[in-house]
Amino acid sequence: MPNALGLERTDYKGAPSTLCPGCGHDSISNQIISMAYDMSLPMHRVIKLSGIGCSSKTPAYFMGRSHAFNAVHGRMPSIATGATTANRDLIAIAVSGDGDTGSIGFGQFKHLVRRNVPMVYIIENNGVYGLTKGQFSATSDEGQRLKYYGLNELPSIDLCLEAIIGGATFVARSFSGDAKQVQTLLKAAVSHRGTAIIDIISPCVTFNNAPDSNKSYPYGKEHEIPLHEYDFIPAGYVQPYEEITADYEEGQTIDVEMHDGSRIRLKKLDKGHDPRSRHQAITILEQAQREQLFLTGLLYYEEPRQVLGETLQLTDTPLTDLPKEKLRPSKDTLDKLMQSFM
Amino acid sequence: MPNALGLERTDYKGAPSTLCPGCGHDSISNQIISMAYDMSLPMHRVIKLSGIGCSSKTPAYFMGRSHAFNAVHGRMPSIATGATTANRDLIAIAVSGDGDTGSIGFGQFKHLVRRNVPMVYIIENNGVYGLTKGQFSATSDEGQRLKYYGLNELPSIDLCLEAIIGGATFVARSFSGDAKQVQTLLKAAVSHRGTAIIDIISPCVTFNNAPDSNKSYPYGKEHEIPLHEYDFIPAGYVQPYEEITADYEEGQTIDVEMHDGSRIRLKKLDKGHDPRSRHQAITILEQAQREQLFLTGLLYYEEPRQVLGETLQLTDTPLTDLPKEKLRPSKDTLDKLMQSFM
Amino acid sequence: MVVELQTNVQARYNGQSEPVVNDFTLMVATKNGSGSQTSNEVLIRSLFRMGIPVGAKNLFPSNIKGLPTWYSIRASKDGYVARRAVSEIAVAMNELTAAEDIQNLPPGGVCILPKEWKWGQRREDIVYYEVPVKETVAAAAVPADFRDRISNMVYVGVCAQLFSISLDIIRQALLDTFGGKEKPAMMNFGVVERAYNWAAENLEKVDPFRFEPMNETAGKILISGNEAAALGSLFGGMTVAAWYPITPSTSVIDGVLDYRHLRRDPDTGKETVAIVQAEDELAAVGMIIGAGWAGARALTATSGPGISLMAEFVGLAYFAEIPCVIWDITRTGPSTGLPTRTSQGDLLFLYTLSHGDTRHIVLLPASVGECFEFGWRAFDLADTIQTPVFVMSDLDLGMNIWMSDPFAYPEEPIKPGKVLRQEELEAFISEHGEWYRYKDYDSDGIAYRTLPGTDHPRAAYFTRGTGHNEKAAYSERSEDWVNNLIRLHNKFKTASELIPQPVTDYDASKSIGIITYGSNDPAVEEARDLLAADGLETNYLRIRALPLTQDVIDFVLNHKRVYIVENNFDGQMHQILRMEIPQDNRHMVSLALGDTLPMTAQWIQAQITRLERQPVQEK
Amino acid sequence: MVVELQTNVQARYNGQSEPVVNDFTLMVATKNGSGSQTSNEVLIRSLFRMGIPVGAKNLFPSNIKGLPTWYSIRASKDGYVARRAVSEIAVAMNELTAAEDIQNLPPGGVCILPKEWKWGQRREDIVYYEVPVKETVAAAAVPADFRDRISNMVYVGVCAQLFSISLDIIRQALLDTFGGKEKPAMMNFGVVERAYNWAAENLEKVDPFRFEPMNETAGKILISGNEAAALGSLFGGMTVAAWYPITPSTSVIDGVLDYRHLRRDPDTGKETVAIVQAEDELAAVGMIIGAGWAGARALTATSGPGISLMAEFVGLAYFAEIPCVIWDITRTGPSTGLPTRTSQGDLLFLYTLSHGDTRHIVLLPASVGECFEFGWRAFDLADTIQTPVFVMSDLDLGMNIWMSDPFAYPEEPIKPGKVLRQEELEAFISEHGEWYRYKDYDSDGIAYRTLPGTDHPRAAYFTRGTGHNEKAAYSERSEDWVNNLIRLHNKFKTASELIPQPVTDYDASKSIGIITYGSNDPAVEEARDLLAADGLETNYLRIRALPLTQDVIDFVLNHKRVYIVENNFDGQMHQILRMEIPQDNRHMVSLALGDTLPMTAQWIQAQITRLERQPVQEK
Ligand SMILES: Cc1ncc(C[n+]2csc(CCOP(=O)(O)OP(=O)(O)O)c2C)c(N)n1
Ligand SMILES: Cc1ncc(C[n+]2csc(CCOP(=O)(O)OP(=O)(O)O)c2C)c(N)n1
Ligand code: SF4
Ligand code: SF4
Ligand SMILES: [Mg+2]
Ligand SMILES: [Mg+2]
Repeated sequence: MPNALGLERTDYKGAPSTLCPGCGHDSISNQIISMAYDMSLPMHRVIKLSGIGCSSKTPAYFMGRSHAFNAVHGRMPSIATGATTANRDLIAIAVSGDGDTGSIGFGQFKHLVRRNVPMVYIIENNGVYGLTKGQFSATSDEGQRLKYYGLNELPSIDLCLEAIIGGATFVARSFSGDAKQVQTLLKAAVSHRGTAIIDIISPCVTFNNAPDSNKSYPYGKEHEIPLHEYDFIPAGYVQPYEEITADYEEGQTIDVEMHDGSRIRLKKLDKGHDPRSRHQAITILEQAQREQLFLTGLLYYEEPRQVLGETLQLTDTPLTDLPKEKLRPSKDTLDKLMQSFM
Repeated sequence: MPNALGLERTDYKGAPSTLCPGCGHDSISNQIISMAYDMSLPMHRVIKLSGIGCSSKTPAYFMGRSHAFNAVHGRMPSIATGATTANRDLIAIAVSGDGDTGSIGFGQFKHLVRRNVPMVYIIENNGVYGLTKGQFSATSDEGQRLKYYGLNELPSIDLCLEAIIGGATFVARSFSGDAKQVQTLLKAAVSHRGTAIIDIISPCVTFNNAPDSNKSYPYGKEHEIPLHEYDFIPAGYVQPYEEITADYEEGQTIDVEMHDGSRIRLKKLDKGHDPRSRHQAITILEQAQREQLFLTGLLYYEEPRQVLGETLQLTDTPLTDLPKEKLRPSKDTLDKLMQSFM
Repeated sequence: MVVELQTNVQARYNGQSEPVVNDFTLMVATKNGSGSQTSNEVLIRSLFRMGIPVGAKNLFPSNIKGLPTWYSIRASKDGYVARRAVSEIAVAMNELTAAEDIQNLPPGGVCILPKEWKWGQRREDIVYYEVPVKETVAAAAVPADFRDRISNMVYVGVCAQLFSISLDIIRQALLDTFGGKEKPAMMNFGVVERAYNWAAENLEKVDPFRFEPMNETAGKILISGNEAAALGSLFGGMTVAAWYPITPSTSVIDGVLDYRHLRRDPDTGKETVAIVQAEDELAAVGMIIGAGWAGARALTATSGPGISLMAEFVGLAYFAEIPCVIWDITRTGPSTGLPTRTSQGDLLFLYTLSHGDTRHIVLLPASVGECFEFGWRAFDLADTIQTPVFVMSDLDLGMNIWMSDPFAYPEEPIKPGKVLRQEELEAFISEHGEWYRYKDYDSDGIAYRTLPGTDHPRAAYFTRGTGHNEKAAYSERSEDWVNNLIRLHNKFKTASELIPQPVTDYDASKSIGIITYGSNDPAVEEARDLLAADGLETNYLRIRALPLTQDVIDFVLNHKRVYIVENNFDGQMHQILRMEIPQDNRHMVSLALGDTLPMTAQWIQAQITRLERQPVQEK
Repeated sequence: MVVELQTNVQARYNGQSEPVVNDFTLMVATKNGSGSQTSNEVLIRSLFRMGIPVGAKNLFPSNIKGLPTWYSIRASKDGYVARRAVSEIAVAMNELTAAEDIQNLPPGGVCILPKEWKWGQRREDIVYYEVPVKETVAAAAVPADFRDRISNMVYVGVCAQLFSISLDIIRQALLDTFGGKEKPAMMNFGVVERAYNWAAENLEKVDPFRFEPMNETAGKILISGNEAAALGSLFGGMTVAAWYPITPSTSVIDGVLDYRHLRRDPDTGKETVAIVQAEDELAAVGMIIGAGWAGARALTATSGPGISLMAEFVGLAYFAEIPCVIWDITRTGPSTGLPTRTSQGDLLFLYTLSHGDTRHIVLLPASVGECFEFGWRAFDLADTIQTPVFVMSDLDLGMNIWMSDPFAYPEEPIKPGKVLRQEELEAFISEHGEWYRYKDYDSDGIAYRTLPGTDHPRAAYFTRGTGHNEKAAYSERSEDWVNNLIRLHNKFKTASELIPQPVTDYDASKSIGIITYGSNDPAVEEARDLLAADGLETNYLRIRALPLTQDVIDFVLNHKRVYIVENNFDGQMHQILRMEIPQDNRHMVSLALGDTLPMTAQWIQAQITRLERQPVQEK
């Protein structure tokens, strides 16, 4: 069925994946494709960004009609900052890995969220370096064992907690085995105006899928605790809205209204978590760390804060589209200026 | 009065400071000198480490008889990791700035605390780049104005919160105008086995000392809220111990016993903060951020966790002192090994 | 304080009678952060207003307050602006360096110093003027807060009196310096005037130095290289500047901040230039690469340590063919080195920056005029060649104030290079039946690119630092790799025709040539005059960019001896020349200074004279 | 699947009769991650056990599973181990590359492929053996989990039968490969045996290729360069290894992990080698600099992108004179390039790494033996010269398995260099009355250092990347700066005498010389034999380290023509030679390959023959 742009789902595909069969990253690529198709994303405005790693290869495997930039290891955030600053109309969708983001790229990651660069930032988190064959990453759990590299005795970094502390305005965690949740969160993320971080546990079937690893499929399937049930209601989607609300009890739902008029409707589950509270978000993550809980869902959402382009007070016209006369002051201006140096 | 090593306080001095008169960093250097003298630190075992910045220059201004390494900008943590790994007997005292740690060195800082490299890590935090003449740093407050660079509209990074989230085992905040507290915390830090982070607000009198800046002397003096009153009781200091305890009411004191038998005795003030609770520490800092409170004191203390050298299962003899026969296996070993490749 | 001099006292000062007019150097020694920057600027502006050619060198420490700093102002009726090693006049306001400052004066020199100081020994062969600095300021009834800084105005007044600068001109210069603000200008002027009058009444002029009005600066401007670079960039259509502070490059971005209003959208008051302070240089260069990829004209400015940190990313931009402009305002390295001292030590490193087989374009401005020109031209080159373009200036050129003709408006419109926007892409495809990102349609090594956001179903391509074929598809095939590198090689050849060509002064009859680049130019020009006066005529070629062109090689081969003058330790341009010249080049002599200071004509002259007057040894 | 061949069908295979024994290449094409590594290792180990000289090249993709990979095994009765461009035998197990693999066979070549495949066209000039892979495995009743990986054993069995490897030897090799573990070895052997027997019964051997036992490998070892490097480092007293994973250097550290038990303290079971996985290369190099400063022997291993990231820190270590060892296992660049393809493209960048005037020592091992030797020697050099020492190996040398004599035990005891421990410092001070960190007491440019922790009141000094004088005090003085750089320059001269000297095969009667370095050595040696057979006698010099020594320059000058053979695109060693040789060097010809693959003798031979048989054009 063609979407609003008249495109089929297959139009949103990319090249065939060269990842290991069963790799968690591939199912995320699939959800990105579905999201983009459902949301009728204009592919020419999408830029796909990544660093280096198995995860960072995936932009080749979705939305083949979008420009893409597979950068250097860990430094994609600065590419994203530059590109979205240059052209505010671009929709940036970035994929990174736990090594790419949590090790070599940690500083850039933190400074990106601080600047609130408008983009979707997906971390395909498998707790291991896939592409270099199975070393520990900074999100590997304390006590985790790997085939070759033995035991990890360092505490693991929680990238969601890091993002919230660092000033991110949209922070979610998911599991690549939970297709529906991944997709809903992606839709919300792409509607968010600001940096949207989604940390998706995405098992590496080749190097880190033993059931005792908490980045594995078996573990994820068994232990995932979704914080909410979700519906994503795109902007302008009026009709069935009422129907959806009917499902939920009073007081148990939260409507998060996005910048563009879309909403995510959350039905609170056990934890009763309200993602609009930074305090709650931090607390729940700290607790999850302590009690080794695998909480998924929208952890934190901040009313649109100023994005970088606004902080910089840039023109509404993308900088890349400025007419030549706005790029060079007149000869007269130069001459006057020269006078002032005489 | 000579200390236990028979040294005078002046023996712990360094070269004369070349910082601006009144710079907050100088008073921290003074407290380091006092601490080292009081604690009878053996200067030959001390290494002074730093990055680049006004703050990072200060190791030249204390303990002239200790080895020092003034490294590149933001990368002192890796030098510290290497040096303390090479020689476990060294006592590492490092000084960094908010630019050095929070911007260019952010990734290294986070990974250092994660590894629990045994050292004292002092951040002389003035919310500005002093040495390059007054640009914003990542700890500059939202809404802060600077002479030349105008208004900062980005959220500020809280390095203590960052350290705790990142796995640090000793995290404190202080104010260079509060000499006694700085000194007590330094003593505790140097007795800690693990990474001890002390984020000291240290006004830059030249570029960021306007009363509306919350890194200024006037602001700090007016707004500082100490979490506790402290006494530091060095290991083996038995006699007046009882006397000190007498000061405090039941339930209002916490004894934090350090690895070497020293203790810090905290008298809780208004906030009733117990630094042994990670949860409380995070909560109180989140609150401080929200309500713009300037809380100082020992924020977090974790029972000695394994330090890096232990994680690496290194010999008790410092690696730099191993006898030659432990550095090269025998000819026989090589010959046998070669057999295995035939 | 007591000033102790070494004991090799020279001949007694003999009241030299021949007046020395507009041809000497005045050096002011103060403490960093003491506010002397203002008074020195007033002095230099005054001379400039008098129509006297001036050059200024600020020698400052890596420190905010307190360490020694020296500012020397050269007046030269002949228009020479290079540094001179010797200053005839020392205004010794820093007790920590006074002994050395006085020691360094030539016989017959002049020392102006505070009256308050005590003396160990005195040189007898120079003139002293002792000035009651504190008293004068005290008498001027300046508010206490300003007293320290304003005390520098005392030496301005004394110098004005002693060396004949009219108070009127000083007043004007003060107004200039304070951006027209009457109140501070007049407060300062009060002190100047008082000192001027005190000197008139109390000092007997016995030295021969004097300024006299000329007419050599009319229509000229005074500006620093970094400001010029900022302006050039703003006139070059820069839209993104990302940076991390580092001396001596910071003032490039400060210049952009100061003048970005020239580009502010008059209708909305919004900015057309994004200025992002990055968290470090890796991020800064990543941002401009991201921006350049998206179609912005993006710049960063840094210095050696930043260049090192950018190495990996620059290799990506080179290989993925992304335009961006990187200013390296060089300082003394290796390592952190001396952040406040000048050098040209990054040349070879820039040229080959990043692992693997990479080679870069490096522009080498020699004047503030060229800083402006290369400021806009660098963007045209980067966009045209689709590659990072380096501009290597240095601390001397970048942070000192230089006299210049007003900058010429760019003679060419902005050149976006081979960018296919929507309609152009459509047209291209209907002409060629295809468009592939890395295909060499024009046999110049330069392919056509599209920008993200181009509304055309075939516009997208995949940018990567890994192996790719013409179609921008991932490839591990050896042929694809080699073909791509060959094209990049050809692109570099094309580039060598587009970059600024060398400036040559050549006459076949002369057998000695001098080659230099960058800020050494004034010293070389002056040295050539000195050499010529001594009977050594020289040809001259100034390299304005890397890669080298045939002209340069011909110049080398056409001489009996060629001196390569540069301000680094290893003689890096000399090494690059050797790399490019397989013929016997033992007649090429490296004159590499690298002593942390701007080049002097005297040093060049001495080297060449020594070597020409005796058989040259093989180096 | 259907294999489509291009239509230029060659002559029909004519049943070549002359047997070809121990002198051909067998290439196995499979998919990455399919387990073929094991079967290939079994094949090569079998030949090695038969006493036949072997060489192996693994051409693998930057991917974990699924993309094409090729493994070629060269048997050479004459002991040549370089890559050959042509393989006579193709075991085509990957349907995606089969067409190409078959196309690449020479006339008379052999193709072994699964019976299951369908065919479009067939080449008539080669021999096909079709093998029922699936059936054979199915029949072997292997547990389902293992079936996929074990199916590779089918071609092992077929090859054994066709080319005469005894089953006994295969069994031994399997045991070796599985580290003596009977169970998996025997499960695999079951499949081999079955395939062997099937081939005996069903295939008629019509090709001329055959292995025959020899006695050329007795006492030799098979090992990869990276493992050798790890062992050399462990025997060199390494105490700290900090690293960040990157292909193709990761296996250096894996080797350290595998063998660190050799250095484990037998009394306590604790480690004498700290292995820290850093968060990136900036941190990795920072850690080894910190460790080297503290007195450890510290190493990191990386590849091009890591080298770029280390640039700033390496400049610090150079300037602050801190020993450390950095292995660069080079891969194809620029940028991310081809991580799984070989190259020597980092040479020039390593030599001049970091901004400012820097120059480094780069060791260039050519064999696994030298990887071991330079492994320990690099530490002695770094400690002796107090500087970072690079060792540039490459993917080909590092990751492929090579035949070698067993490694020689270091002939010299560990050399800690000029380190003053407590008593030595005491002695030094009583002899000299002083000790200053950066003073050149021995006129060799190398000063004495102390280590932190030295219990002596005068042991401490301040280490910095900024300007300093002999006493290690901060200094902005021009003279201090220049003096320090001069000393560093002299130190570098001293270094040139201590580093491994070139290996030369020189005979004054020959007029053609070949220069190379690193892993090209086997190809050059073979090419020299080929050239000699063709009447072109050559001299040979192999550079083993930078900086260059006079020997190298003399070698260049002493020939009518000198070929510089290297595996990068720009001819970087050629450029370095030019930098060092001011004389006419137009007779120096750059043979720079840089096609991402290991060098072949045939390419070198072809280039030299072409150029020698016709007048050489100036390059
Ligand atoms: C500067 C640099 N260092 C190291 C590498 C090698 N490298 C490639 S991918 C990778 C780790 C990837 O891990 P992660 O980001 O978790 O991705 P995954 O493969 O697990 O999806 C490393 C270390 C590199 N490409 N560049
Ligand atoms: C790689 C690199 N980039 C930039 C610089 C320039 N630089 C020196 S100090 C400094 C900032 C210091 O700020 P901070 O750490 O807060 O120290 P402070 O001077 O405020 O005490 C910068 C950017 C440098 N030395 N090296
Ligand atoms: S190695 Fe792991 S992360 Fe990489 S493609 Fe395979 S399963 Fe995925
Ligand atoms: S500039 Fe600021 S931080 Fe630096 S020395 Fe001066 S007061 Fe201190
Ligand atoms: Mg990963
Ligand atoms: Mg600061």
